[in-house]
Formats: sequence, C-alpha cells, structure tokens
Amino acid sequence: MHRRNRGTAMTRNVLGLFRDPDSALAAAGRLKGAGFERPELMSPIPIHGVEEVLGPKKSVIKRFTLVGGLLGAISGFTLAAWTAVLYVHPTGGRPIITLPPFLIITYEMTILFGILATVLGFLISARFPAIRERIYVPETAVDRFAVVVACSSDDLLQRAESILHEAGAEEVRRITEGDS
Amino acid sequence: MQTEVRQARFADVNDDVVRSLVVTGRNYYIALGIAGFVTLTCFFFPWFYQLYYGIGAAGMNSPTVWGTYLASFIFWIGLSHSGTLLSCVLHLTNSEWRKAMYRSAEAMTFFSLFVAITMVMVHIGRPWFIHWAAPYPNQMGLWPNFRSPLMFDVMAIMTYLTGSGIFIYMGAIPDFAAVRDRTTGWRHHLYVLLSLGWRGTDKEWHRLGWAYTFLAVLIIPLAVSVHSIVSWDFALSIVPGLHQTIFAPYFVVGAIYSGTAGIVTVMFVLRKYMNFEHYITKLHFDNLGKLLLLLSLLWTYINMLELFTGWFSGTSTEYEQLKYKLTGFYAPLYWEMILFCAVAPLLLISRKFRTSFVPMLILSIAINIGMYTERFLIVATTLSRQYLPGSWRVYVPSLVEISILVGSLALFVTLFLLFVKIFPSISIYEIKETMDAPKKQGDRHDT
Amino acid sequence: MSNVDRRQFLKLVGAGGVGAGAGFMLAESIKHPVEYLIPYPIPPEEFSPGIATWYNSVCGMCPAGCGISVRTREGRAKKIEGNPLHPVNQGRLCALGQAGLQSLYNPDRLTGPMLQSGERGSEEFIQTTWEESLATVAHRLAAARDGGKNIYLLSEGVRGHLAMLLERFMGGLGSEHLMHYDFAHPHALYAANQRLFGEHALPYYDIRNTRYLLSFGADYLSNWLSPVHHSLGFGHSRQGTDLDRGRFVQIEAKMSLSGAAADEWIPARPGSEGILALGLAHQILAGGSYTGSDFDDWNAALENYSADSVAERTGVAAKTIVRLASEFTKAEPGLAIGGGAVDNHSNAVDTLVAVNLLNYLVGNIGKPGGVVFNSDPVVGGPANNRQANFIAMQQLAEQARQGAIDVLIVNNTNPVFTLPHASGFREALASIPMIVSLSSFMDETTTMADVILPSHSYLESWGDDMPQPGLGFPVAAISQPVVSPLYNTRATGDIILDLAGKLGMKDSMPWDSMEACLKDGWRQIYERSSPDASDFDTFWRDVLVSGVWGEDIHRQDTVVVDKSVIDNIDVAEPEFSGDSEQYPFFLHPYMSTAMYDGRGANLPWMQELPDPMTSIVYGSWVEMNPATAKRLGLLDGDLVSIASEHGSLEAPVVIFPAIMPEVIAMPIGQGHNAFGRYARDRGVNPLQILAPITATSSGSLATHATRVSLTATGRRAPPVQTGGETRQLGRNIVQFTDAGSTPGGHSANLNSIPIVVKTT
Amino acid sequence: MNFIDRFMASWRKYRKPGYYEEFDYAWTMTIDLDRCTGCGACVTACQAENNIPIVGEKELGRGREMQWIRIERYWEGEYPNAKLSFIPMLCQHCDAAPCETVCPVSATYHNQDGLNTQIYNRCIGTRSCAVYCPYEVRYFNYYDHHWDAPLEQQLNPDVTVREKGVMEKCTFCVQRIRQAKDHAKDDGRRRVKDGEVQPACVQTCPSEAMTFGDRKDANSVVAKKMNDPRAYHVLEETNTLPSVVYLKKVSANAD
Repeated sequence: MHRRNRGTAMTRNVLGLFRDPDSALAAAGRLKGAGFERPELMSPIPIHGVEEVLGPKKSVIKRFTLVGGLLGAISGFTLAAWTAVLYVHPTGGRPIITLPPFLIITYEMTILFGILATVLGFLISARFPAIRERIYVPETAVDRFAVVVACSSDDLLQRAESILHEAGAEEVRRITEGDS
Repeated sequence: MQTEVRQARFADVNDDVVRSLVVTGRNYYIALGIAGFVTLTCFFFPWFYQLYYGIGAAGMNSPTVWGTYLASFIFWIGLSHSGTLLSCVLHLTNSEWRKAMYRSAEAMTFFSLFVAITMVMVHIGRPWFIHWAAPYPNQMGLWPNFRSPLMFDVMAIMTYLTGSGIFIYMGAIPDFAAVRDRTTGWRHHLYVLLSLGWRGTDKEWHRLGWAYTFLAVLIIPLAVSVHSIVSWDFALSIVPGLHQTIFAPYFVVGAIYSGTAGIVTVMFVLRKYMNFEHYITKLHFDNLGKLLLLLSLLWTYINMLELFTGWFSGTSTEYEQLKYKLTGFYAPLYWEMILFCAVAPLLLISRKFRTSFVPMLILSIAINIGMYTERFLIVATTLSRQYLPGSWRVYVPSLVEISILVGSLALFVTLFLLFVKIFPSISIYEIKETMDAPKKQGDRHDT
Repeated sequence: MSNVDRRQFLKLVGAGGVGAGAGFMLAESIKHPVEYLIPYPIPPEEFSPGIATWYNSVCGMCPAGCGISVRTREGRAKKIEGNPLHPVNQGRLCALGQAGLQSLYNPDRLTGPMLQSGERGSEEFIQTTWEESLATVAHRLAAARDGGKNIYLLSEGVRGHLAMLLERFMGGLGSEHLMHYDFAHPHALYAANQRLFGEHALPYYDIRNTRYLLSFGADYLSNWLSPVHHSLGFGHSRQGTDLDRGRFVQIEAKMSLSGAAADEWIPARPGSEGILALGLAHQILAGGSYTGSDFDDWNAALENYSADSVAERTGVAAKTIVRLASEFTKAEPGLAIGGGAVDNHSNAVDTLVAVNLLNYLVGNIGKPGGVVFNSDPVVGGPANNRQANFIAMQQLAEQARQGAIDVLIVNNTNPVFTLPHASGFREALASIPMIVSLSSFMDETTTMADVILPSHSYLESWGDDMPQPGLGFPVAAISQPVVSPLYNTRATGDIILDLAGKLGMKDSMPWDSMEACLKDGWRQIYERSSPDASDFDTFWRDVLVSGVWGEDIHRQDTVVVDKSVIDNIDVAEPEFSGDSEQYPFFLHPYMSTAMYDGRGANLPWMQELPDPMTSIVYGSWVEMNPATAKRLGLLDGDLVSIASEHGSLEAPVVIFPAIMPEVIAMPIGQGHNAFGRYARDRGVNPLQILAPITATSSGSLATHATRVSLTATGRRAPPVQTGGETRQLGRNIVQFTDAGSTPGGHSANLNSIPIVVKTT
Repeated sequence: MNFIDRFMASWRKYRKPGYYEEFDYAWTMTIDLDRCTGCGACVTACQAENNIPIVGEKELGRGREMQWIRIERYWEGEYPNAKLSFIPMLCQHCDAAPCETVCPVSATYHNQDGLNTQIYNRCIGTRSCAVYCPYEVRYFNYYDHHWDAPLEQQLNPDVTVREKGVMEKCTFCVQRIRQAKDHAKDDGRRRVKDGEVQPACVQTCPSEAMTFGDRKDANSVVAKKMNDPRAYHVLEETNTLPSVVYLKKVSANAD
C-alpha cells in the first residue's frame, strides 16, 4: 500500500482511524460542521445513519433498472415476434405471433436486461472498477473505521488533524493522493 | 446464539475466512482428487461413449423417449432454487441468520444450474447442434421457435444463470477486497481484479446496498418463473399425468424443498470441514428445519391434489395413470418417495431433531433422494402409460445413465470444492454485521 | 373385357416414371436384357438417371402368382408394387411379395456354382466355374441315364414354360421321377374337387361377389391359395358395393388373421369341421331350398347329421348350426371354403368334400360369388399333377435309403425343413450319391448337396406363369429380368437348357435361352388371341409392358354329383398320434404371411414384421388359451417344452384369447439351422415334431394330427413384442358401429374385375 | 399513418390462427377399419419406400421399433367370444399438432401441403415431439443404422437415410407428392388430380382399406369418405385435428 502513495503531490488528505463506527461518524460530522468539504468514511461494514450526519445520498441505480427492464420487455417481444415473422414456421395451428408464449419470453428478457442494467448502474454510480489510485488503508477492511477529508492548505490540515484527535481517532495520517 | 459469536472479533472473521481460502489440508486434495476422478470416469467417459454411439447407450425406448437425463435436469434446476431465491427472500426480510450461509447457498445455485445445463447436453440426441436453440443471427436465416416451452427454458435458465452469477459476485465484492489485502501471489492479483478496487467508503456501501436489493427483487420472480417454465415443458404437453395446471406450483415448491434440503447438507459439510462452527450454528439448522417442514407439508398437499385429480377425472387415461403410479411397475419408487419426502420430514416437528446436526444431514440427503425419485417418476410413469395402450412399454435406465447420474453429482462436488478455495464461502462483512460493532466506551481488546 | 388390350398397355407405358423410354427399354431389353440392365458408370442416353423405370413381372415369393411392377432406378430394384393390370392382385401386394427385394439383395445369397468339399451337411463348399460344374452334372446325368439308374428331380411348384422344360428334360433323361414339392400345396382340396366335381383342379372362389363367406379353417387373407386376391375380394364384399355388407364366418380351432377379420369366429373341435359342414348340409336340405333331382339321395345320406348329434360331435351349439345354415341359404350368394387346418387332418378330403357340398346344395356353382371352374392353362402343361404328396416324398426317401436313387436334382424347394423328422428325409438324402441343388440360398436341403448351381432370383430371370387358382378365365403373365444378375448365377430355365444341350436333347429343347423358349411358346397365345396387335413383336412388347395377358372365356358347365359319391358321403373321425392322456393338447402349426412355409425367415423385413395377432417379431412362441395357461400355472413368456411322440421343442408361452383350451398353436417358419444370418438358429420349427400321419386318399401330410404335451421348464424367455397392452380400456381407439350396411343397388358380375391403371 | 396501416395489416395476418385453411392442399388419408385385415402389407411397403432401417432383434427387444406405420391390435371380450380388431397407426398429420409447437428449433412444422413435416437435418434430438405426440408415431434414431451389403442397394434414392440422434416419422410419402406436383406442373395442370398420388401403404393395401387424397377437393374420394357416417378421428378428445380419418368397424353383432 506504500505503492499507493507514490506520485507527485496534488491534493493532501487527512485520514483518521477509529475503532468504532459511532466516533468515526461523529468525527465526520464535526469536520463537515467545520466547513470541510464532505469527508469520506471507510469501514469494514456498512455504517448506518450516514445520511443523517452527512446529508442524504441519491442513487441513479433504480433508473437504470427501470430503463433496462423496459428495454428488455420491448426487445424481448420484438425478438420473439420479429423472428417469427422473419421466417414463417406455422406450427400446431397457432398464429404466427402467439401471445402467451411470447409474453413469457418478454418476461424473461425484462428481468435479464433489468439485472444487467442494475449492474451497470452500480458500476457507474459507484465508480467501479477503479482505474486510478485511491486513498485506502487496509485496516478498514478488517476492524478499523476511517474518516478521510481533503484539505487545500496546511492550516486546514492542522485543523482537520486536531478535530480528528479530539474525536478520539487512535491514529491520524496525512496522505498525499497522487496521479498514478 | 449471539453469545457464541460475540467471542469472535472482527479480525478473527477475516483470519478464519482467509485461512479457509489459503490454508489447504491434505483431506481437501484427497476429496478434490476423488471427486475429479469420479467426474471423469463416471460422467465424461460414459458421455463420450454415448456421443460416439448415440443415445441408444441410454435405456430410453419408443414411448418413453425421456429418461433419467431429463429427470436429473429437473433435479439440478430444482436444487438451484435453494440458494439465490432463499437468499433473496431472506435478504429482503433482513433475517440475520441468512448471512452466514447465503454465500455457499448461492454457490449451490450457480453450480447446480451449470450441471443442469450439462445434463441438457447429455440428454439431447445431437448436442453438437445445441447452439441452434440459441437466438442468434445465422446464414440460414432460421431462428429458434419461441413458441416452444423448451425455448422458454433456454431463455429462463440463461437469465437465471446470469442473474445468480451476478448476485453472488456482487455480494462478495467487499469480501474480495478484504482477502485481497491478506493474500499474495496469483491470489492477490485475482482478488485485486475481482474486488474492482473496493474501499468500503460509505458511498460504495450505499450503492452496493441499493444494487443488491434491486437484484434480489428481480431474482425472486425470476427464480419462480424458471421452475414454472421447467414444469411447463411437461404440463404444456397433453400426456395424461403431465397435462396438469398444478404443475408449476408443484415444481416450484418441490424445487425449493429439495434446494433447502441441499443447503442443509452443504451447511453441514462446510461447518464440519471448513471450521465455521462459530458462524454456522444450531440457529441455522433450526430455521432451515422449520422451513423444510413447511415445504414438505406443502409438497405433500400438492401430491395429494395430483392423486385426487387423477381419481376425480374419471377418464381412462388419467385413471390408469393413477393406478399405475400407485401399484404399477414403478410403485416401489413412488412409495419410497412418499416415505422420504412426506413422512420422514415430520420428524422436524421436534426442535431437538432440528438442532441436531447428523440427523438433519441424513434427513436432508433422504429428502433429496426422494425428490430425485419424484422427478424420475414424473418422466417414467407418465410417458410409459400414454393414450394408446398398444404402445405402452416400461423403461429401465441403462448403466450409462446411472453412471452419468453419479458422475453429475461428482461434477457438482468438484465445482463446489474449487469454489470454496476461490470464493470466501461465508460473507465476511455480513458476519461482522451480525456481531455487535465495537462501541465508543467498549472494552479495548489489544491488537 | 376382351384381352387386356393395348390401349391399357400404352396407358401403363405412359404412366409415371416409365415414360416412352421404358417402352424402348423393354423393346431393347428383349434383345439383350443383360446389356441394358447394368447399373452403368456411364449411362446410355436413353437411360436417364433419376428417372424411375417400372418393369412388370410376376411375384415369385409364393405360388399365388401375383403380378408385380418393379421400380428400378439406375438399374437397381427399389420397390416392388402390384401390377395394376394383373387381375389376380390388381396393383396390390402382400408383405412377403414386397420383401422379394430382400431375397434379391440378400447378403446371404449364393454367388456362384459350388462343389461340396467336406462331407454331407458340413456346409463346406468350394467355388467353381459354371463350365466345370455343369460338365460334372451333365456327365453324371448321362452316366445315370445310360446306366439306367434313377434320376429324381424335386422342384418347387413351377408353372408355365419352366414346368414344360422340366417335363421335357426329365423325359429326355428317360425318368418318370419329376416331382413338384410345395409344403402348402392343398392336396386334399384337389382330391376333394376330384371326388365331388370330377376335376383335379382348383376352382375360383369368388369371394369378391359373395355376401356370406363360410370359411372352414381357410386363412384366405394371409396364406391360403391367393391371399391378395382374396383380400381384395374381402374388402370389396365388405364395403365396396351398395349391396348388403358381406358377412364372414370363420370356423377354426385357433383364430387366424381371417378369423380376426371375420364377423363371427366359431371354434370347432379339431378335425370335426367336416361333420359340422354335413350338419349344415342337413339343415339346408331340411330348409327345403335345395330342389335337385338327387334330393332324396342327399337326404338319405345326411339323415344322421341332425343338429343335435353334430353339435355333440363338434362342440358347436345346435342353435348356432341352425342359424348358420339358414343364413348361408338365405345369402345370395353364399360361399363355403375350406383350407388351412381343415386341409391338414387325416379326414381332410371328406371334410373338404363336405364343405364343397354346401356350395353345391345352395347352387352357387359357376355363379358370381360362388365356385367357378377354371379353364386349362393356356401355355405350358398343367403343373399340379406333378405335385408330390407326403407319401410320394416318403417313397423318395425310401428309394434313397435303398440306394435306388443315383442323382437328385433339387430346384429351390426345402423339404428338409418342411418335412417332419419322423419322415427321415434328411437322413435318406445322405445315401444319395449325387445331389444337385439349384437354390439361390444355402437352405437346409442345399446344405446336403454335392453340387450347387445357384439360380437367379426371380427378379433376374425370365419366366411365365398361369396363376393357380385361375380367376375363372385364362390369365398368363410374363416375368422378366428387372435388374442385371448380381452374382455369377443363372436362371433355372437356362441351367436346364444348358444341361439339356450337354445331354443332347436339342431336338426336344431347341432353345438356347429361357427367353427364346418363352417367346416361342407365347406365339400360341398370340395366335389364339384376336390379334389387334399388328405383329407378334408388337404383341410381345405389349405383353412385356403390361406383364399380363388375359382372355374372356368362361366355362358354363353344370356339376352333377355321382350317386356313389352321395351314398358314401361321410366324414371319418380324425385320427391323431399320441394318446390323449399322455399328450393332452392338439398341436396347431400355422403359416403366416411373413414366414409362409419358412421362406420368409431370411428376409429382415419379414423378421421385423410384427405378427399381426401377437405383435411378436423374431423367434417362435406357443399360443394357448388363458384358461389352459391358468390351469398349468403358466404366464406370458414362460418357456415350455412341447413334446410329441416324435420329438420335443422349447418355446415361450403367449396367452391368446381366441384359441380352444385343448389346442396350442405354433407359427411355422422359424427354427432354421441354415438359410442365412437372419434365419439361422432363431426360434423352433414345429413341423419337425409332427407325426407322419397322412390324409386318407390325398396322401398329404396331416400337419394338425399330432397331439403334444406341455411341461414348464421353469425358465422364462419372453418373446420380443412390439405391442403393449392389448385392451382398449374404454378409450375408443377402434370404434364400432352397426350402421355398416347400405342396402339396394346393382348386382356385380364376374367379368368386371377392374383393371386399374397405375398413376404414380 | 400508412406505416401504421401496414403494421396493423400484417399484425392481423400473423395473429390469425388456423392458417392451415389457406394451404394449397390438405392431404388426407382414410382408413376403413371394416376392411383392414391387419395383414401388415402397409408396414413393409413403408419400410421399402422410406428406407426405414432394420433395427435388429436386440434393439426391438429394448423397444426401439422403427415402423412409421404400425398395426395396433385390440382384443374385445373373452373366449369363445374374443374379437380382435386392428388399427393401422401412423402420423396423423394433425392440423393442430402438439409436436410442432414444442420443437425448439422448428425442425417439425406445417408445410404448404398441410403436411406435418420433419426436417431431419435441423433436428437436435430433444425428443419432445415424441412425448407431445398422443399417437406415439414418432420414432427416434437411437443409433446409426446400417444395412448388410448388398441390402443397401435397395434404398430409395428419393428418401434420405437418417443419422443417429434424429427423430423421424411418416411423411405421407412426401417424395411421391412432390413428384405428382411436378408432373401436374409439366402437364400444365394447376393441381394434382385425385388418385394421382398414393403413399406406399395406400398403394399396396390388399383389401383397399386405405384411400388418400386432397380433402380440399370436394369431389375427391377422401372428401366423400369423410362424409361417411362411420368416419371418426382417433383420440378426438385431444383436439389435434388429424388428417387421418378412420371409418368405424362394423361390429359383429350388428345384425
């Protein structure tokens, strides 16, 4: 993870490690209160109540799902009906465009596209996969809770550090995020 | 339950899971070796033999043109309904106890689907042309016949495979990240890729939560539709004994039933041989037991309905069918099925039984044997007794068929064994969620 | 209808794939058949690949003599269909006839002349050349002739010019011992006709126009005399006219195919059918419809055949007898026929006389829908007087055992298979110094031969035929090669002519080929028939195109039965071998369409054609009444051993609902120990355990006169069946109605046998 | 607007069931059970015409018979009043064929002659059609069959030989129908004459129990026979609209 911090200095961040989610969340709240731009939390488990402290988040995923579903419905029926007309195979005395079976196809395609779109939505909205280096401390994958805040100037850095210390961070680091 | 888990700390969870991935005992290799060998000799060799000489290697005959292959297909599809479906339901109902087991359950889904698809390949007469059943533009200008229930199958199963694959993967991203930092060598690179650079920021968690929930919502109706459609392969025919409206629910219930039993089996194995005693506990067996009981009752009910339909119809075709089922050539199998799937599960009424591991294991296996029999009977009894008595003929599986059945089990086991070494077979972060997170004034345990 | 005339021939020529090309082909093929019938690497211009050519010929699979049209493509026979112009089968054909293709393309055909290298029956032969083999045979024959030794010729029942050739050939050899042997030949029927009608020939039974058929054991739909023609008649009588639907009654111990087709199946005690017939005759007389001058004689002769006594002797209810008699009398016309089992009891002749008597008493002799007498065959000699009955065959065997036979020539007949072991025929053959076989297969008899001169398949050779029984008017048909010979074989006629040539019989047989002989012989026909064909060659070509020739001549003779016949009209009690305690069951061996007398066994199609009654393929079985099986504690598929005084067999049980409890039935045809891969070592041959009992005054083998015992072996060997459950379970698959008959309409007449022109 | 019209037009067209009423022909076979003697001539004729393989005793024992037309036999009653009835069973060429809808690759479908066709080289061998067929007249090639030389010289060049893994069934001798249509065209006729074409089984039936023709032609023999009060369909209740019409057997105790 040292590799991660190589590179020319651009923005500097302060990172505070906490042992428990609540104090981490509290620290984040204070930073926000102190006018820092929205701090970022990193945790091994989803932290509840983030919205209350740092303000609500909006996700575009549901739109993706909806659009994908509709798209699937249309393309599903089109696939069945259009191919049936493309090369007419009369079977079993049924009409060429037979609704009940084609609706089943439609249904399956709706769900398929819905799923794929959801995944797409997730990747896009969560900015995955990560191409560029990002701030990361492996402890957060185990049992530590981190608060990261970007600072534009040295005094802001100090202020952030002090706030984190007060909030009971067991460790505070300065991380220089660089281009990789 | 909680007391047990509280001893473990967050770090231990990571340790245990990573150990389950990187530390590999001799037994594992032996198991894998055996499974692989059986797969090769009992599945692939007979299959190639059959490919070379023709389906004649199997025991099917003129009226009974479907046999154990199709039965196995339904069986595996059914087994696949354990995992993802169950996992989704439990996820949406936020049941805590799901979290320790859903990963392996979903894996079951995925692999049994895989095996089911190979069974189709084994079943059809000219598998080298199976791609003709896939909708793709081709120089012949020919497209598959979307009116066919078999095409519903193709679409549904493909969707289901994709869906459950994505579902299991997405749920595992944070865990990939967790193991990524602890592994080295090829594993590290693999997990770096798989984890997509997951950091666990509040934003990522938020998005993951949403996406995961949506998937769950989408997959539940999908799973239900998949097995309904499998049932329509039969119910849309006019074969007496198959041409029944009850079939869709019948199959779905049966599927979840055998699937749940399958989970119990897998749970037992994981718990025993991957040292997950802390995470897979009596609680899980208890709950699964309750679920099994419910399902067995449902299943029995539907079976009784089926018998009733046959008796009530009064038509010779249906009535003969019923008589044949209860007293005919295959009757012993039928009663064996009733014993395993309707009678034995009544033991689950006692909590003591539910929470004792070995009996649960035995029962779960018995149930799945019974369920396989059910699928076999659905094919064999009905097809050998159709409209024209003059063409009635019984069908007995050939050695090749039986060996391929055994082989398919081995194939499943092999795949699963490989899986547990690549996938964190229990969900790290959700286990942690079930443990109470450290409090501000909580005791400071040393690192 | 006068001669089957040229316009119809030309229609046929024009029809379907034949086209003008075929006419030309035929004309050409007359000159050099071989040159034009090879599947060519480079086809000549008049032979267009992809265009089928049809050749009309005569079926050689059974003695019925149906006309066939063979579809050939690129010089290979592809399909045999009935010749629509041939009045016997009118375009239709039975399963066996169609399987003729497989006797042509049979993998086990003999491919060239052979000399025996090992000892008799060892089936060790070495290939040789025609020159050598013919020389050997000719030399041997010459020696025998000059040394005054006995030469026997045992042939299948041949007719037309081949029959004539054989006559002259044996004449030239100074031998009287020309015998025709057909297992299924109805000797007793001939004898019966001789006795009652005073002529040793088969009449034409006009089933087509009868309204009421009383069949005593004759399986006329599957193998009796001319099954295809009978089937046509059956169908027409059933639903083909506006008249009342024809009614069919079958009297036999075991339901045959005809029994299944009949409206009424009546089991009568084996051998008692004749008594039943006389009982019916008694009733007819009582009914008073018979007004012949000899009424009183009949009455006297039949007085002790009252319904009750007959019922008691036959096991048929008295009221049934009365009903049958009245139905038969009322029907216009009604027809009684007898054959099958009836033809094969010790009292067969009496029985068949009694059966014919019924026809006589209701006065349907020489009438449409009745018994019509045939005129003599137009060419060749009458063949039937040469038919060898069982006694003759036994004499042959006896002669052989005494070393009185020097040379035996066997032409395509297989007595070793069809004669019972008790006849000792096979052993007798061993003591004949020289046996020559002209068979095209390595059948049981041929395995005994010293020299094999393999003959063509009938699809490769020239010949002609006058169907027996005729149709009441003269019919003659030409059989011509439809493909070039596959192997180094020769037509029987040509072989005979070759030998004749070598033996210096040129004067009596001047022809150098069978074809030449035919052409010569058919000149008579050309001359006697009103020649609307300009010259003989045209006529000949037309005949070849149509494959058949007919003439509208009918005999108008009235039959008067001799007083002596009337006075001693009686049916003796049948005689059976084995006492009823030790051998409680009557053995009922029967022929089937597929196997006929065993000749079908080497044809895969026939082996795979499910037996209609039991749906069994491949192998043998024994049919018994459910009650019998129950009594013996036997189930379907149990292997039982069937023992007579003369041997025993093992066969699986098939429970058969329509057979008398004291009778067990076994199909004839399987149980070959030679005859090629499909036939060999499959099933058993019931004929071999038969007792050598002959029918009085016909001398034919009474195949139904053997009693047998059944013992369970405790083993199971279920036969291969293609059918499953045999009951409908109320599913209305076969539906019945009673609104079948549509009354009123015109009366049919015999001459109007439709000549359908094939349109393909 | 114009587009909408065209769309609606074709929509209505393709939504119309029972298109088979618009086919050129509706080939039909009638089988008079009162004439059928069960002799089996049709079975052999079919084998000869359609290159149906010789399956062999072993395979037949395993229930893999290959006879596009078979004679089913049904007993009524017990001795001495047992009656045996035969019914030739072959592909009924149903207009509402269950087998057609189920094929995932359209290997079997209804063609312009109203025939239920089987396209061997499209078949992937799911065998579902055989399951869906209530008449059990579809036969599967469990192996590659072979003919002992020179039996193969008899094979009909107008009909293919099927490979393993393929479903096959009665075609109403489609090769003959094609030929007849070609002849009709050569003679400048629009339609095939009645009686001009006969499948092998019909052609050979010794008791003339079977007739074949186009039921669209009101004067054809089959059309007339279909009006016979005895006419019925086997398994009418399955509503498959068969093209094979059976004429009821007249029961013995009718009079």
